Amino acid sequence: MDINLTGISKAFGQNEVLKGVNFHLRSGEIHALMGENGAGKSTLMNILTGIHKADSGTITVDGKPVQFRNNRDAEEHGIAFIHQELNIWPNLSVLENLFLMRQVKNRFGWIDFKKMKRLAQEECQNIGITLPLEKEMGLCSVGQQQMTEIVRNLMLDAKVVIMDEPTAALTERETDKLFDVMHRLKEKGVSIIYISHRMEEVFHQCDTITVMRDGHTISTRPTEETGMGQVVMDMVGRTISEYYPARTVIPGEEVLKVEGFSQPGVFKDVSFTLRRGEILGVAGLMGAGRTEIMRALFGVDPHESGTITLRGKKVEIHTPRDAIADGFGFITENRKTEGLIIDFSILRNISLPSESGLCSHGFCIDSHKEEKFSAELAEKLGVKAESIQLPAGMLSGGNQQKVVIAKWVGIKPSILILDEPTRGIDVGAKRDIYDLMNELTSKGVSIIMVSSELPEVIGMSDRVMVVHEGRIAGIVDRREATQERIMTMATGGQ
Amino acid sequence: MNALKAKNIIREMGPLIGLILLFLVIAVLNDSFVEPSNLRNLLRQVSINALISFGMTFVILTGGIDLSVGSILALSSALMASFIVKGMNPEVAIFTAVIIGTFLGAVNGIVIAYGKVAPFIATLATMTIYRGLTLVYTNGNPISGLSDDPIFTGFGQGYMAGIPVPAVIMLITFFILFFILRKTPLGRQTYAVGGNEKVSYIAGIKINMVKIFAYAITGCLCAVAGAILTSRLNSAQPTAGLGYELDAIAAVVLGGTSLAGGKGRIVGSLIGALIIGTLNNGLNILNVSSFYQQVVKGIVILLAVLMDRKKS
Amino acid sequence: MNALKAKNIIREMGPLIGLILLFLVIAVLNDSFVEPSNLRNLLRQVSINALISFGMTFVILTGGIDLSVGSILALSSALMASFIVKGMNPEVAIFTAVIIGTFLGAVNGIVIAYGKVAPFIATLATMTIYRGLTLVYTNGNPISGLSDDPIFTGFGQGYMAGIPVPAVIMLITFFILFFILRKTPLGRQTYAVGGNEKVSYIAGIKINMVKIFAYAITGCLCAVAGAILTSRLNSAQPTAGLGYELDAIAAVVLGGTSLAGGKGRIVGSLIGALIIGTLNNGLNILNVSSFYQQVVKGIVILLAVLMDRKKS
Amino acid sequence: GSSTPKQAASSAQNGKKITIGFSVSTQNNPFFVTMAKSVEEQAKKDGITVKIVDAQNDPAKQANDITDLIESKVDVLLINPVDSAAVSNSVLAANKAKIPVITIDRSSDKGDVVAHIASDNVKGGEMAADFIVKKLGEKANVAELEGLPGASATRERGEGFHKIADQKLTVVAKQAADFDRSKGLTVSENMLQANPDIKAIFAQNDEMALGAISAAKSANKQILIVGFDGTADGLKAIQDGTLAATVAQQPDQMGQIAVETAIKIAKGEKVDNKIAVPLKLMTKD
Ligand SMILES: Nc1ncnc2c1ncn2[C@@H]1O[C@H](COP(=O)(O)OP(=O)(O)OP(=O)(O)O)[C@@H](O)[C@H]1O
Ligand SMILES: Nc1ncnc2c1ncn2[C@@H]1O[C@H](COP(=O)(O)OP(=O)(O)OP(=O)(O)O)[C@@H](O)[C@H]1O
Ligand SMILES: [Mg+2]
Ligand SMILES: [Mg+2]
Repeated sequence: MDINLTGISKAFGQNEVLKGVNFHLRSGEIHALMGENGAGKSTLMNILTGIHKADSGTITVDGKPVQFRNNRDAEEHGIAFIHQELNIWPNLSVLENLFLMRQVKNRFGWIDFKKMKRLAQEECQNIGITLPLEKEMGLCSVGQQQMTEIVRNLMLDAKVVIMDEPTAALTERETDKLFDVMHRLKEKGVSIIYISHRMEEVFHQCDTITVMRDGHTISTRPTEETGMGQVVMDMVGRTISEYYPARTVIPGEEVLKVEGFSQPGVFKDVSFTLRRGEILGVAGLMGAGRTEIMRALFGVDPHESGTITLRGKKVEIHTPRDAIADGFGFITENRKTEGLIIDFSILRNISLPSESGLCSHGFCIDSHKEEKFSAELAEKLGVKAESIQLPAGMLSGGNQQKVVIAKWVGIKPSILILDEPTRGIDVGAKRDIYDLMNELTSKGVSIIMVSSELPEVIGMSDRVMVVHEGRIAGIVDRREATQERIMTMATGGQ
Repeated sequence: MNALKAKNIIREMGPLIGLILLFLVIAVLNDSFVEPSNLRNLLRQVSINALISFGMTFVILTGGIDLSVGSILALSSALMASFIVKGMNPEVAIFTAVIIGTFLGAVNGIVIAYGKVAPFIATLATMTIYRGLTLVYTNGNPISGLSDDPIFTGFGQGYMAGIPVPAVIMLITFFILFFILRKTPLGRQTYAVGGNEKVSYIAGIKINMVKIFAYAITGCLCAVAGAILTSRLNSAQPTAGLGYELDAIAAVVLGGTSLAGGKGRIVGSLIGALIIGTLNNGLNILNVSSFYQQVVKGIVILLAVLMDRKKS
Repeated sequence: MNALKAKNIIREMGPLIGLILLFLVIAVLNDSFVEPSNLRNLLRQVSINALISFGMTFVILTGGIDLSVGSILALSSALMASFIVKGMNPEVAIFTAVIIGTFLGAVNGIVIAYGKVAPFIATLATMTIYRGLTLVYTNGNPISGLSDDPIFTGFGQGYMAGIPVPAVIMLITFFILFFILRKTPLGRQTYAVGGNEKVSYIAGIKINMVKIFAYAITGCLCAVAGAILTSRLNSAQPTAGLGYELDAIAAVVLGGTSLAGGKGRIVGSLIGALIIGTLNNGLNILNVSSFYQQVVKGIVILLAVLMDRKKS
Repeated sequence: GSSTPKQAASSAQNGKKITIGFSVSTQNNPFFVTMAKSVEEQAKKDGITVKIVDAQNDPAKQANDITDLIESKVDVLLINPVDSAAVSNSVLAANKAKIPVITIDRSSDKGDVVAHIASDNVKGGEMAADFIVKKLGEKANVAELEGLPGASATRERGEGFHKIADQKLTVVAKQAADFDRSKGLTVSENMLQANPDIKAIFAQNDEMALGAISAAKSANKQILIVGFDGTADGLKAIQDGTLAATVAQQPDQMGQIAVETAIKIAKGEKVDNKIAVPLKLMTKD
């Protein structure tokens, strides 16, 4: 299928997001769409699939002008869209999420759950993954939710598959599975629009790269004819010399010691230490329990046994409040449900955990102080928004993530836990976050960074802790950390 | 996975266990409670609230609420009675009333879906409007002198195979709705809309249709309940159904359905209605003073939900 | 930015415009409506519902609901009256009643926060429990023969600078609560808890405390409203406050506060209470037949929300 | 005529303690509270058991309540119907179960009722109107406070009142205050505002009348207020001179008579089919 978008413009209120974008997808190609956070990539795809209406411009499919009414309409015309912000029904099972819009019926016209389950299992086998089909979607990890979305869309037998940052929530192994599938689809003549902020992926998997900036198409080039430097230049309008900034901070004395931390069925006997100014990377496969360990450490989830020693003093953490009082900050992996209050302004989201510190005369919030506080943090993190008075829900995915980080940097933590901090963030902003991490550590903040991007873990950590099935498989020093070594440990090998 | 399933089952059994406990306690305190004739009474008494709460289950699953159920019941029952008095064949009158109830419910749904009014306030408004219309239509008087037609009187008072007709209607309705919710796309979409409206919209579910259906079916069931009531009382009361919304909502929530929408089961609502009915019947049989009855009823409801609290 | 602000202001003015329209229509139809004496009446009549809806605003902002307001009003007012009859100093009795109301509200909050019971069902249960306790305590009879103490009678019947005391209390309360919601961390946290409970919890907010506070303040205000009512009637009624929850919720929602929690303003609730009060007063003054009154009231509420529908 | 079903009689004569069931329309109104209390007290005095169930003004709940009472095999059924038409089937059911029925205050449209104990609401409304005519002369401006729209007391008292008032008085305003004192207060305030020339208010119960008194007081108006029921508070207001009159129904007498009648029936004695509890227009003198 050949899709041509020409002169697409779109404004939300007075915010002109797309200003005459052109985009051409040939059949059977994997076409990367890249751009900074807020460049308008998701919006463009939303327009293509009928979720938003363009203010002007035309869409043609195989030469014929089209206008889809909604996602389903687009699906029926062979265009599948795996959304960036997961579109799931948290209250329904994984199986139902897969089939809700295309239910298989038996000869009486009733829904045939058995058959649907069989079909789902077949599809999962094809791809080489397993999904907990009976489990309630809301109880699944983000990775599983993402995989479900992917599987659902693959089952549509679409001629065009749009993937908006599909790998953001996936680990290496699932990502590889996804790439296999992409290539199989390509061989069948399916075209794929692939949106990602991960350079290596794009350069390995895609045939063509289109870069957007500020609502314009900057360039469209075959992959062979361009390079990372060029793409970054097109994206951010400047060159970014090195991907990961050099770690110059030398970790100091031990600040945190976790011993025998356990929660039956989730993680067991987790022990590690963290030093002042250190970045401890945490790697592992999807479902290994990294998130769970961090949540328990921060008091969001319970733990059954184990001790936490902070600067030589034992502390009890049972609620996030305890953790915050002890100087912890926690950037959760799921920004939509645990990171942001979608309807609150950017300003209020950033100041949320710091409110009591923003009071003048004892108990009343000083709004000038609050505004200044939030504005400074938003600026520091490079949140791209017309105004910080806007609801956080209106921001692009990456910018939402920056707001969450700003919020936690604002409490001036001495230990900051980051769970997938750069998920969905563009190269420029990623670099900003890495710089920020370095800056924080140089001021004595210690960081625990859970990440599924191995290059990031290796590039940014002083030490890497590998989690396998709820246990610590090992902790390796930065100098000894290679992708192979970490993967072996993460998969349970020696 | 198996442990999870077992846990799920226990969780789902919560309300049933509550009902059984309640049953046992009352039976121990007074044996006339378990006599077949009383159980028949109980079923008959429960049927009206149960029918309404079946509809309410759909509404609550979509994330809505319907306060106008009692008023729909009263208005459709008044119209039905006046049709009969004016000489319409009772069965036709019942049928017409059910159509009218469905229409009144659909109006709620339309205001909520297309008018984008919060369900609570929309149905609060239609609750007073429909009640007012009932009073205007009946001039505040009950309509009596209805038919002696055996089908009509049987509708509320009769028995089928020893089971009261209202209970039979309740059970048949239950199975149909259970089936719709479990096995048809419409039913699954009811859950989907309540679980995540935005995603449902993007996915192409006709969310307005799903909502209107939920309110319409509720209106329809209110009219059926109204017909049963009219037949039982052999008259239509302008004040019929006052406060029924609270009993219906209580039944649904006792049954484990979340008021946030998207999660719940209609079996639960049946059990919830049985708990409330058993409580009313039992407290009468035990001769608890009417002032204390309210206290006891509130406490039992609270205990039942606390036992089952992990949802919501 | 400015256009956005202007749009916001217009949206926020929605309820106020509704109120003004309503006011004008009634004034045109009957001039005695705008006489100072009637405006004083209106303010006095509105104060009770307004006070309750201020509390309800907090509760709804946290994403909850409180159906027990009328019962708390009745119970605290009955206790107050009996204290006075037993010889307690009226001011002390009022104070004690307010403490009791706060406690009853806090009980709601505790059940909801720690018991994790859905607010609707928890307060539905306490609604019957508190009402039952009132009936038990008063034996179903009103308590009269209260004090002639001028402070006590003035509480409901007096004037301050020409403004009825209940209205003065309402306005003072309004400003205090407005300030709390806008300017204190507690107020902000009330919004945050309603906006996203999980996020708030992770941000270190004591969500249980915030919830308990919301219900307790509601209970407190119900008791104040109860004291006003008792003073106005010079007696406590066991049936006082029946159905007040619906009026209060309607006021809050008319004022533009979302029942989903996290969004809304207390000014809106004041305006909402004024709309409902004006409607009641106006329909009486226009001598609309009581049957049609209900129809008109429902339609006006519906129109007011439709005018303002984009939120929720 | 009179009747004494054999079953009930024999069970009583066997020396078993008599049990009567009483289905009362509501306990949210002092009038019925007094009635229920006097039933309870009289029963205690006579050494019999009484089961009281409260229909909360809902005819459907009353139907359920009565089946529950029939189920628990009471000897005599006292019914204070929420609605005369709606209670018919329950009375028929009691007839079928051979349990004698006594109705209080409101009658049943159908079925065999052994005795009906009541005072006439319509008559009471007429008495109130007559009283106002007597005090203020013809064509005086009056306002009427109605009870809960659709309730039978509202209908009957209103009907009686209008029978006279429509001819001899000028009813300038008529508004529902749902038998509630605080609503009576606000509605009266508003009516007085719109019609400053109101000379008298007829309230369909004492609770609303007491509200109207407060309203008249705060409006600084001399108004003739007439209530209905004769509750303790109402009678006290008459003593104080704030309430001009109330049509007293004597619910305590109704309760007493009902229990005494029930015992007679249970013992197989004859009783009158209609027992009128007279209405009394209570005034200060
Ligand atoms: N529904 C909406 N209402 C208002 N503004 C919106 C809406 N959706 C997107 N925007 C704005 O449009 C701009 C582009 O957003 P979009 O989601 O397309 O960016 P993106 O390129 O996908 O970024 P990211 O890489 O962060 O996902 C942002 O400034 C965002 O705030
Ligand atoms: N809210 C939850 N309730 C119940 N189980 C959960 C929940 N969140 C995650 N789990 C389960 O816990 C296990 C580990 O979760 P998760 O996948 O988040 O671990 P992880 O190592 O952080 O992986 P990743 O961050 O890559 O997704 C999985 O089996 C997952 O299904
Ligand atoms: Mg995007
Ligand atoms: Mg994780």
